Amino acid sequence: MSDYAPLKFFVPEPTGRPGDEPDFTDIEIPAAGAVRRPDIDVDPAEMKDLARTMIRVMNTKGEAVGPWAENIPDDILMQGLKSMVRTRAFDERMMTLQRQGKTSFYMKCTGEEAIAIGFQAALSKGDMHFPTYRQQGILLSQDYPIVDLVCQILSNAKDPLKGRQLPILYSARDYGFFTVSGNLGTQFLQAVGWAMASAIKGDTKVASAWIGDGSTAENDFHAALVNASVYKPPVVLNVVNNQWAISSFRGMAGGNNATFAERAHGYDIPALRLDGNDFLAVYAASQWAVERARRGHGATLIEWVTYRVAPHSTSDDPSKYRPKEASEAWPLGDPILRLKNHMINRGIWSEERHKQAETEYDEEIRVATKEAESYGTMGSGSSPREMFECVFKDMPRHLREQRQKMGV
Amino acid sequence: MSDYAPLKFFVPEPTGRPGDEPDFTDIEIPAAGAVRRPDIDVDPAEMKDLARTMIRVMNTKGEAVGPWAENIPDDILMQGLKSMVRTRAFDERMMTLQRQGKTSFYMKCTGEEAIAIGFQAALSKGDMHFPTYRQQGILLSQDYPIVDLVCQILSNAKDPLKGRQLPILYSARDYGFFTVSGNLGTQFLQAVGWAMASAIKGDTKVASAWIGDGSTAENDFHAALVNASVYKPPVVLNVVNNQWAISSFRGMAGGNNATFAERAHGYDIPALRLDGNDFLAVYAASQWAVERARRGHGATLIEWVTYRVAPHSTSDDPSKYRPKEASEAWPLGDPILRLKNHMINRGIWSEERHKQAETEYDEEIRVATKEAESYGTMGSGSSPREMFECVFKDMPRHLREQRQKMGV
Amino acid sequence: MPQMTMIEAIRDAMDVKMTMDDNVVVYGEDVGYFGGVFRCTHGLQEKFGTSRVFDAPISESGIVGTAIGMGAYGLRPCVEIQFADYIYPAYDQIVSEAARLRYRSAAEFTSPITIRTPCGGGIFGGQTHSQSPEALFTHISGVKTVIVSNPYDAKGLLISAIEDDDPVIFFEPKRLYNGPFDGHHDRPAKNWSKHPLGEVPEGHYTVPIGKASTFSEGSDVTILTYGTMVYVAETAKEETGIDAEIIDLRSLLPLDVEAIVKSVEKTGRCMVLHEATLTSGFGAELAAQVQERCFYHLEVPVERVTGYDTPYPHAQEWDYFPGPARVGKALKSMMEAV
Amino acid sequence: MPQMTMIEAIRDAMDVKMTMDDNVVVYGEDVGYFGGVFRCTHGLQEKFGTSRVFDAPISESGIVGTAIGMGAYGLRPCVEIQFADYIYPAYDQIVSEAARLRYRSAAEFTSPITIRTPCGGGIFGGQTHSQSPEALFTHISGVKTVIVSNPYDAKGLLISAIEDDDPVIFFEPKRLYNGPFDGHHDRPAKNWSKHPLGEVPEGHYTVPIGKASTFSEGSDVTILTYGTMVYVAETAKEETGIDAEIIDLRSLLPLDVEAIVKSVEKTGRCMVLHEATLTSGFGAELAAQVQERCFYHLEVPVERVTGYDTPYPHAQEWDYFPGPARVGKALKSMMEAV
Ligand SMILES: Cc1ncc(C[n+]2csc(CCOP(=O)(O)OP(=O)(O)O)c2C)c(N)n1
Ligand SMILES: Cc1ncc(C[n+]2csc(CCOP(=O)(O)OP(=O)(O)O)c2C)c(N)n1
Ligand SMILES: [Mg+2]
Ligand SMILES: [Mg+2]
Repeated sequence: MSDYAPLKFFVPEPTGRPGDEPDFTDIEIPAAGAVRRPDIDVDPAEMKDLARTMIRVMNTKGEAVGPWAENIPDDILMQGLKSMVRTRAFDERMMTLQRQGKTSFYMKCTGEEAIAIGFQAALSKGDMHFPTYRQQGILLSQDYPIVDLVCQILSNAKDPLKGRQLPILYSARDYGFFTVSGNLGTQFLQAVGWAMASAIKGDTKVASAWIGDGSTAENDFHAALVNASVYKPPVVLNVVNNQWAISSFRGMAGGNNATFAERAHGYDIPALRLDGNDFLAVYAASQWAVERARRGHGATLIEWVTYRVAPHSTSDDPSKYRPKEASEAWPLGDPILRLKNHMINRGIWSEERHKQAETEYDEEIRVATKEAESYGTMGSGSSPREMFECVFKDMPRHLREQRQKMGV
Repeated sequence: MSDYAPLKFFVPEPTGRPGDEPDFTDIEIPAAGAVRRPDIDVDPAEMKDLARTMIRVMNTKGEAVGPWAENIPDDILMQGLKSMVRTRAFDERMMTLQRQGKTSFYMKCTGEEAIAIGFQAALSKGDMHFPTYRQQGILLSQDYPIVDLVCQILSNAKDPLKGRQLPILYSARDYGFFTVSGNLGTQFLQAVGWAMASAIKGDTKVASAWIGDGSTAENDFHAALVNASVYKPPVVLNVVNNQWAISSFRGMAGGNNATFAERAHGYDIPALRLDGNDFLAVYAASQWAVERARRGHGATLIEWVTYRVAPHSTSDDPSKYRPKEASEAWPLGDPILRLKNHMINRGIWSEERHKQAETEYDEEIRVATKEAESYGTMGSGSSPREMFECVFKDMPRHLREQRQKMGV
Repeated sequence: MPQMTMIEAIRDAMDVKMTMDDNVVVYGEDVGYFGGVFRCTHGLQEKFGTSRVFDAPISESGIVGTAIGMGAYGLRPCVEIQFADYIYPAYDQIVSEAARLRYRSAAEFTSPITIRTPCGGGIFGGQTHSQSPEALFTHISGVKTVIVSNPYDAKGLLISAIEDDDPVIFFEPKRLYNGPFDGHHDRPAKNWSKHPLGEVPEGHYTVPIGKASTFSEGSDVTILTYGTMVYVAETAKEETGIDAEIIDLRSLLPLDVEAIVKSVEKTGRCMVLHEATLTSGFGAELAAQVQERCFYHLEVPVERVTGYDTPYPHAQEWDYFPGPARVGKALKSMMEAV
Repeated sequence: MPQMTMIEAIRDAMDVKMTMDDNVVVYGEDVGYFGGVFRCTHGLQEKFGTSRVFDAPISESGIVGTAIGMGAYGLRPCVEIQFADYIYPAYDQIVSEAARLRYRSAAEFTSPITIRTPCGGGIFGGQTHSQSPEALFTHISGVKTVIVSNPYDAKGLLISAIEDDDPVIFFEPKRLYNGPFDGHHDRPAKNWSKHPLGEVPEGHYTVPIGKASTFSEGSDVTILTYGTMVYVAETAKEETGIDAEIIDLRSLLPLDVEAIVKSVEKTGRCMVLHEATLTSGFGAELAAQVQERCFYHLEVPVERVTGYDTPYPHAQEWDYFPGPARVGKALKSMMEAV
């Protein structure tokens, strides 16, 4: 036995820390158009290769190439680009609000806009997202009122959630947007249950589950996959791999040598892995998976490879744990710039129109924010009475007593 | 949209129910010796094929063939066969005790004896099992006193666990046998933690985690794999796929189209899949994985394919949910018979010696049981004082008060 | 009126609701083809098909988490956790999700789910088949907690739970499944076949959540209790001759404060009796409320008789179980005090 | 003596223990390189290396489950759950495993683990960054529950917790990390730099688990409280002029019954004050025990002042929080009663 060397404890480390040069050489990036597109009813066992590669559509010249490039209508692109610009403008404005002390908290999705927005474009009315806090693009690419969003963030008198919930944990049933939980992973599983219900009722609605790379470590990730494996419900399981979970890099969730997409295979669930900053790829893959689900072929897991350009939240400072220039060095680029170039290339967009759009959304959001602020900021305007409502459908005696005692 | 057919809810069903003929045609069984044996330091990515096949060593003629057949010493086989016979005799006797009303509960491992016993043979002093309730073979293949086992089962005055724990949920630290939990899956994760500690301390001890096919659905299975993936501790993750979890077949855990071994790949953990009724294969694969762990190459997941011949427990009646003749039809046969044949073939065993061994162990267990019964049965002989001990190291005031009030 | 065991009454409640409402689905470990380890769902899969009654993977979090999703879709899942001792893996989904959906979404999404689970000891099941974790749910704002003691209530309350638009944790004391249990394990078991509370109407009826029932009237002392302990209290009452008023709370949250106050004001003495461990058990809440609300009526302190603060032991089960002797002794000392 | 914040004191406790004992390891989400979202482990990885201080995957069950395995091996893990609101996924490992190992193995295996977690509100964190789930652990036989209110105690009790051979849940009211909080959120924040309880000795010392401290003597009424509420009680005392005796329980289980009884017998009045929701909160246990043990000394019922039975709201935080006004009002009505 003495011939065995003492064991060593292994703790994975990212490729760089503050002071280091950003290093993304470990991210393998196949050429755009290189990855095949199987039929939607393919056996999961026949598409395992799609979990280790990266589906990409836009090449460096801004052209759309390969089998995933087919049939993407112009208006989807137009709407997609505008929504991304609008989302980024919204994020910027909300950061300002936070710095002005009008809200306590905000989280940006900078650099990841293509994913939620591209996916949403592939869904239909009646489908349901179970989003995390970084899918504001789902609402911002629909006609959800900006004023309502801001009121929620300000927790004011017109907050649709009555001041009860932390900023950005929206709920918007009519927009297919499930109430966001502050607890990681729980909703990934609930989406599977929702999809099971759709199948039980013989409907054709599809659920879309969302989780971050770090949160795949949570136990309910497994419960979601087990149930999706067993009952084959119409759900798309989206893993947004933005490389970071607060200060922990993807390797802390076991995503260093295996991909998150590969997790699906052990459950007989097919998986796709995507360049999440390539709007065309996002839309095409989303459509594929949604169609597969709606046609009764069950769940697909999609790993969206992207980068969390922003700090985790307004409470975070990434310069404490990752190389300073990391987000600029990120090899998949900026989803807005890339789609913009493609559309200019395609002849349906221009630098001027882009500037216009930016100005337009800045202005729209400025006006809406102003209106929202007039209903109160930082929790002001909310009613203490609301605190006791909606714990149950009918207020039980003990809550009535407590409210009475409080005198509201 | 109306072109979509209503979704259907899928619920997996086993190949047969009571009244049906047993049907195991879905179990693919490669020839003995057909599967390659990689080096222990192989990259997990280079051995993915080993998770979909079945490593087997004994062919139908009882010969040991192929790369996994090398270097298995006679005394390991001898000790293995005897331990299996002893374990089966023990199980039979305990069933009788239960029928006689001397214990409330028992669980047999009939048909699965080779797994725990073969694996134990590959471990060293100081290593630690985190077993489920079906690995009694670990203790019965060592010199753990039979009387103590029976006293635990009878919850009597000499029960080493002082009557506090349900029958068969043994604890035997000196035998590398962690206290068995009644809660499924929890210990699979603890084993990983124990192995992390071994690496943190720079020791060379290996942990062996155990879980059933059905229990792989539990959330902590995932937590175990995530932590094993991230920290690469010296642990072997054993999944005993005996096809059933009480009345639910393996498909209810998502093990119908994917194998349980394949779960490991998404975590960059190598996996082996085994004929669990082939003692030679069990021993060889266990050695491989234990050596890999002890040499610092991290975790291996092993799926042991076997069949739960017995009812789930003394409270269960499998004729209510599976074909009557299923266990006889099980295509991997009986581990004891198979090893016996091989050893006779090898010239180190005979029918007579086998009979002798059976008689000897029957008698040994009969005598031990008799002795154990003299210390009490069905909980009798245990002291109410013991109830208050070991909640904490030092009894806090409130428990002293409660004990006092009780008057013991 | 048909006479039913508690198992049959529970099954019948699900049968009635499934027949009335397509949105009711039933699932859990071994619940489908086999009909549940306690047989509570026996025959339901055959009757309603595998889309409405089915087995679940062994994942308590999975069971509750999918139920929450289904509930949000519009179904009314009634799921089984095989033993209450195994509900903890689902605790996060219950506490952080089921209990919160309505609140955090301003009622856009709700959790009309029922979680049935067998609880309690007295079956020689050891620490993992005997627990009574009800108190752990009463501390959570947004779930209701019910615990039944007889076939009539079991059916009526389970129907109420399934119809409730909020999540209900529904505890079934397994020791009562086949008969009332007087607390003397060494006497022959009784069954429900001749018990008045074993008479269960056919079809639909409800017992409201939030209303206690006076199991036995009396004037000397009030015993607040529920589940198995109702019958133990009755035995102690008989054995001591102390004229106890036994209140079967049935619903712990919401709690029937009126019934409690009325009885304690009448008797001036109050015992709280449950099988769960003492510290921070639901008895603590009851004692706290009784002294808050009835302080000037109390002649002696509220007395708690409960399981001890240890895991549920196996061999020492009947030492642990707060049986008639322990209850009787406490009753006597309460009557003697002052 | 050095003056420390609670964060520094907690860090120092780990530093001292890691220096003394190779078996102490520290891990949790963001705990390693980054030093924790509240900076409680800042600098420890650099000092002790990645084998003893490291990040964990985002899996609370994983953190506690691996700690149990390490504890069984012989280590003394001190792990962090980032917010108490996220402890529920680990609840099964705590309740069914950590709390039970010693009992079910007849002490062959034990769980000498410490689980640190920031709790409580007052930071505008909404329902998932504000909870006080301490009561849920006090009902579990086999774990100790500690909640600290100042740097001196935090260091001494954390050292005791790490040295304890049984599992300890160690709650750190995050509102107190940087200073005592008088309950008036609209006044300038205080810090620990001049507070006597911010004086923290260097090196090793312990504060025993199971002993309360009398935060402020008084004769009119006893306030049993802990964590953030200690300072709120003090503010209310000052503002009302009522001579309250404020007892900082520090350890909920085991509980310092002597200190409680002694004070209540002296004052004849008792308020229980905590931030957690009312029903089945730890205040219920306290009220139950006080009336059991001090019934004949009580002049008025034990009064509970607590958070309301709702999820912790975001905008209405200061309506929810049991601040000095609410405490003062209750104190006055307790003094006026009878
Ligand atoms: C159960 C739970 N544990 C911990 C947290 C604290 N927390 C909030 S976000 C976060 C990181 C999540 O990272 P990832 O899943 O990668 O998502 P991303 O922020 O990158 O979008 C953590 C640890 C939480 N909200 N819930
Ligand atoms: C957390 C938990 N849930 C449910 C149970 C009840 N239960 C005991 S054994 C069992 C089946 C386990 O099947 P499997 O994992 O395949 O192991 P096997 O019995 O086949 O060895 C179930 C559901 C339990 N003990 N713990
Ligand atoms: Mg991330
Ligand atoms: Mg099994």
